[in-house]
Amino acid sequence: MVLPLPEETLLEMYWTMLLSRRLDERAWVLHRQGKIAFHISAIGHEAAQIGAAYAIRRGYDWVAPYYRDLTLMLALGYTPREFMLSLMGKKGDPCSGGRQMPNHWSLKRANVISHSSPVATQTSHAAGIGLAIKLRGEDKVVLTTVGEGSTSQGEWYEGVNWAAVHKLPVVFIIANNLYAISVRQEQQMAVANAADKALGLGLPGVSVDGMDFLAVYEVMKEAVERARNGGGPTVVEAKVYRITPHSSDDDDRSYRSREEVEQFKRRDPLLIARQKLERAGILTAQRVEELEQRAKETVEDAVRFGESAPYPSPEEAAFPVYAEDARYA
Amino acid sequence: MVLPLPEETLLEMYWTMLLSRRLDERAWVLHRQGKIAFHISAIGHEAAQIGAAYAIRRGYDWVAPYYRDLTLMLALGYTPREFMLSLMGKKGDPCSGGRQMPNHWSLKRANVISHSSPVATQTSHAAGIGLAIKLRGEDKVVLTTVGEGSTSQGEWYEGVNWAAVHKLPVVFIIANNLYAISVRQEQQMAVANAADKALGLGLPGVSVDGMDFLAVYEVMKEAVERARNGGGPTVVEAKVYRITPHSSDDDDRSYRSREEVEQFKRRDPLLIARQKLERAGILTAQRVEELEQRAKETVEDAVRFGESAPYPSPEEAAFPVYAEDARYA
Amino acid sequence: MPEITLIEAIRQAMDEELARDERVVIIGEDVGKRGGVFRATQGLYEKYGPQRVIDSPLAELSIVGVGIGAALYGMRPICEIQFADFIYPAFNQIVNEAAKMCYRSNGEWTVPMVIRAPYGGGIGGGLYHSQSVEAFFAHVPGLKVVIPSNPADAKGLLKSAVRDPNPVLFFEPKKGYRLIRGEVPEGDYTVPLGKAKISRQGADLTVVSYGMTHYYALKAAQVVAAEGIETEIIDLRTLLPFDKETLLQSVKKTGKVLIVHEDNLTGGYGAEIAAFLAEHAFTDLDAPIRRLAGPDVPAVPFSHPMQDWFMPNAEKIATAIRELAAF
Amino acid sequence: MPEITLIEAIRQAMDEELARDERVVIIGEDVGKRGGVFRATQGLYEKYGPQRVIDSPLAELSIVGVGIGAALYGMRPICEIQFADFIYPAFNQIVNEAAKMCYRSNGEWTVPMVIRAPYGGGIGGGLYHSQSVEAFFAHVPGLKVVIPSNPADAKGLLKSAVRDPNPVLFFEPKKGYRLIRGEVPEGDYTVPLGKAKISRQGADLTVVSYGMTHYYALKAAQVVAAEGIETEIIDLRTLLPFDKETLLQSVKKTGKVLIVHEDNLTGGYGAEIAAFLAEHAFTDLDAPIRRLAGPDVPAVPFSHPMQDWFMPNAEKIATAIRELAAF
Ligand SMILES: Cc1ncc(C[n+]2csc(CCOP(=O)(O)OP(=O)(O)O)c2C)c(N)n1
Ligand SMILES: Cc1ncc(C[n+]2csc(CCOP(=O)(O)OP(=O)(O)O)c2C)c(N)n1
Ligand SMILES: [Mg+2]
Ligand SMILES: [Mg+2]
Repeated sequence: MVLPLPEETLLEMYWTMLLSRRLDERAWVLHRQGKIAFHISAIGHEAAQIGAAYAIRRGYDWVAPYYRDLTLMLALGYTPREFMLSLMGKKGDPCSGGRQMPNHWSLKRANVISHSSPVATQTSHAAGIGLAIKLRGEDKVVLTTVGEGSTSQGEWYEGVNWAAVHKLPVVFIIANNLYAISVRQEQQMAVANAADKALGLGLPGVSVDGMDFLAVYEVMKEAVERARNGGGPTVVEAKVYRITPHSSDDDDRSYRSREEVEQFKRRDPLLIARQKLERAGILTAQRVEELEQRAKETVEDAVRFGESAPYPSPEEAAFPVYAEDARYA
Repeated sequence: MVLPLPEETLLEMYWTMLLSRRLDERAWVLHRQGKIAFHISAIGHEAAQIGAAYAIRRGYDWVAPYYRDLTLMLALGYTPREFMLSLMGKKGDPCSGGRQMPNHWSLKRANVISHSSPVATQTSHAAGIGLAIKLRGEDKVVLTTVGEGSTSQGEWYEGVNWAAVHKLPVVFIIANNLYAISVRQEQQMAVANAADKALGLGLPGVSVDGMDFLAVYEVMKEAVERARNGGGPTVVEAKVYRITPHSSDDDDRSYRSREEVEQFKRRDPLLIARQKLERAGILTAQRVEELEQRAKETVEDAVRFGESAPYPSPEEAAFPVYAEDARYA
Repeated sequence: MPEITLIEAIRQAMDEELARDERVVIIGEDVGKRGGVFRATQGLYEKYGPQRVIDSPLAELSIVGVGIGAALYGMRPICEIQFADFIYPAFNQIVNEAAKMCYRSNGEWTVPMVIRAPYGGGIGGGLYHSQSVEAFFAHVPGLKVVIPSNPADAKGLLKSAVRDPNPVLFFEPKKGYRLIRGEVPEGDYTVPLGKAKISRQGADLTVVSYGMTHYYALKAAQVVAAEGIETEIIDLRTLLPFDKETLLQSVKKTGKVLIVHEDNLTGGYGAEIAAFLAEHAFTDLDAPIRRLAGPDVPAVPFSHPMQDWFMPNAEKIATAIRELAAF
Repeated sequence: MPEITLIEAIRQAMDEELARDERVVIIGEDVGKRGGVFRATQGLYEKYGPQRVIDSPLAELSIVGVGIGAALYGMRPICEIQFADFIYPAFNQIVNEAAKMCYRSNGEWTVPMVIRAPYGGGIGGGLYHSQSVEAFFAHVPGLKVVIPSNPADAKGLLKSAVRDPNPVLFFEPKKGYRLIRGEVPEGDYTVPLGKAKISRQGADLTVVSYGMTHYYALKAAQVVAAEGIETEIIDLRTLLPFDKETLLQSVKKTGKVLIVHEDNLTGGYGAEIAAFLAEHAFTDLDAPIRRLAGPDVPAVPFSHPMQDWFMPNAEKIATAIRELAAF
């Protein structure tokens, strides 16, 4: 097996996926404990996100993510402590100062733009960033993500069309987990692969096994390089599965069978990554144990940090409506 | 040459195209004379429209048209006199009672729904009508049209997607005349044919020479039959050319060369139809003369009728805002 | 009469309308097997099947656009927008199409449809699961806008909406879905659109409200009643067209008006009520027309202290009542 | 100072801003070779090239969405919506995205952009080329809304809008594009956002307006002046945020207010002004607050008699002034 990245990098990728998983699981527990109001999970999506994250120049390229992108955000430098601030609506939440629901990302220092809840609105923002990059003659790339359900929005279509027409340096990822809450892919679109939508827009579209972080990395690398070199945008569909319910508000038993969920759990992206890395001789059971221990400590530290952080004061809610009263403007 | 339709029908199609052309030319003259405020032309689109009109069961199937569809409307029974009422904003305009600009069709007796100016909004209406037809188990078909520029709207994408997902009996025509006012196809989309958009939506897409009424008829016939027999929707792109400026408000010299226009005029759909029918022995120079004479008289009669018709009274503008005060509700 | 929740009343209305009229269909995201994210359509898919309760693609524009098309053909669609915050992609279809269809076709084509959407904050939903959007639509001739404040009205108003020949926006105070309970007549009845209800009689001042803030206003009225302030509470129920007569009569009696809503103040729905009264009840007024509304920030923040800061509640209303009564 | 038309002033502002700041780009339908359907961008494509003056696909949602993205990256886009009537497909992007970006990111991300659109009727445009849409946006915190009434203001306000760090909606009275002429200072100057202008002094009553109806109001004021009625005319210029101080001072002086706009009455922009004054200038008011607005029908009809029935004009305003003065 020829490794596409240095060992150290591969371990870092594994670590980030693991950390994401443990933070995510902890969020579910916090929700059950009544300590947080809401969580929307990345479990099952980690490989697709880490593969994408490592294909771009993090901190240099720009990112317009969606709510499932916890792993991607961690790879971009969002810290577990920060995640807990966001989850708990505490002061210092770097995404929104507690204004938005958790998992509504924004991280200016890492070129991650703020996104909202209405799905796919970030798609045209990504195109606009790509346009600005192109107009300025820079070599940055924009990465943007949505779920497969969200590609039904005219929002998505129009944004991708702009990028295709103007050959903008944007990679449009579709995290296809088969469901939009309860609505299955077949009720959402008449194409077999969400990536097929690219055919109608005149840009390349690739589908990839999103449970395999290296497969995603390879496909993404190609798309990112093409974008960086003036070759224009690409649609990349990562076939994943949402192993948890849609969010902490959802109960998925009404719309999908337990068997289906179990079947996909056997393709857990974390497991696949571990097996690959073990087979390549990079990871050992002992090393995994160490990483698990470190993850546990990191998560504990983050939770403690979050719990002891203060809430924003009520009056902070009055600002900043306009850039004039913004701290950073 | 095997004729796909009875001679009589072919002559009727030619007559309708001719009548449309002469009415349309007259509208331009009326505009220059300051007798009407606005005109938006079908010249160059006649063959595509007549081919489509004769592929459906007129008066039985449903139609959601766009503003260039004068020929289609005439084929559906909209009369020259009615057209003049619409053009002049006179009382009795069957489309809107003078409320809408000319060429904003509606003709309830012919199952033509009312459309507006914002482009592509009728696309999802067509899908909704298709849904209702399917839910009721009827065998009607819906025909809807837009220009190629309008397919850039999320409106268009979403409507077609619905029809594809639910296999609705709708035919989506794209009249591709290369321009959306001044914006050329290449600035609008990255695909070579507008029909290629169907690939991304999972339904058949066909491009056809829209200057040849029989070619359009054949392609449309197939699409309509598929729709009627439960085979689902089709996108049909008719490659046409708008021989006039976009509308009476436009001046096309800033964005396209006179040579280009002249070149396309050589493929005038009326000319092609005449040649085909002459070659098939259906039409003679003399017959054309007669038809021209009849068209002239019909147009004159319509203009006289329109000019002598009264305007709506000002107070009519107060109604009907709600169905309760509608005459027909 | 059985006591049920607001959302049960809404579900009952849809259930009965689906049974009554086969032209009625429900279209929306997750309305099928999932029964809606708030369970408003729970059980309806099982009862009426996928031909009547239709899971749409995730695309509001076409939920409404397809609904309009179906309505033109003779169906009576009830379109669900999962949260009012997500109605804007359909704005063009609602404002340029549904609202103008009857007028622009000189009455030839009409759009009998209902668009249901849960609105309002106080449920930890943050900026995009808390919005109040009624002001945008109550400005548009051709639309009707309805907001119920209690189960009995909700059922009767929703039935009227379904049977109305016009496009009706039906906004439901989601915080009240399970919180607000009340007796609801069994079986078929309607509550007419366009008629306000005086839900409390009083001579000192008039509070005009609807939906969730009406619920708080009633509580506030109880509190200040103990202090001797007699509040008349008007539940508008229909925001467009609104019941001018009831407003004018109440103001003639009390001379003072407080308008309460949760949407932000500037250009909010309350502005129209205030403007109407400032013109047509001017000589009856003994005090400035007061509006108590959400603050002029983009929407309700997520974090609790900030959310509480935003939300109107019984206490804030009571304070405003006391101030106005003392004018 | 040279006299130029409203549209020339707008073009001049864009030309000078494009020259001043290379971050400024124009995005819209037919803004390139065609120079815009009203010729607002005529010559700019030739002067600044396709990198600065960009013909978009026919899709308003993404005109604004792409503009937002470019603004986030540091550009200063001027997005043109060909007619205000076509702005609704972009409603979600404007209201949920541009307006809320600064707030939702706690000030980390801002959207410095201008959205220009011609609005208003009287030009034979029918239902969909005549709409006034300001009320929808003047309700949304995070946006600024500007409507100029004359060339000098238009140039200075548009420059302020381009330099403003927020999303600014700039609605242009299209009927006045060539009709309204005026002296315009050459070269660079700005007119501040948020400041109204008293365009005529008078003690008998205050007329509040903006854009095209302000133009008519000035004409009406001349007519009634001959009859001895002295009207104070306020040109709001910025509708959000609006200039409360100027309004309050004028009403203190005159005691009577007439608000005029072309958009339909119910829930129109005038409601906010009326409501604001009914609360904050109550004791200064000697008469009901009067609104003269377009009728509550879906939009301006095409046919001339019906269009004229719809449109406010100097005569209708003069009549309303006389009535109010006589109160
Ligand atoms: C415009 C809009 N409509 C509805 C919703 C409610 N909603 C939130 S997530 C979701 C499903 C998204 O599905 P998909 O795009 O497949 O992403 P996934 O959650 O499966 O990753 C829906 C309907 C929303 N957020 N925005
Ligand atoms: C939503 C919307 N935006 C802009 C316009 C203005 N407009 C009218 S026609 C047109 C061009 C349409 O081009 P296309 O769809 O190719 O049709 P064609 O006129 O070429 O037949 C434009 C931009 C409109 N009517 N609707
Ligand atoms: Mg999904
Ligand atoms: Mg075209």
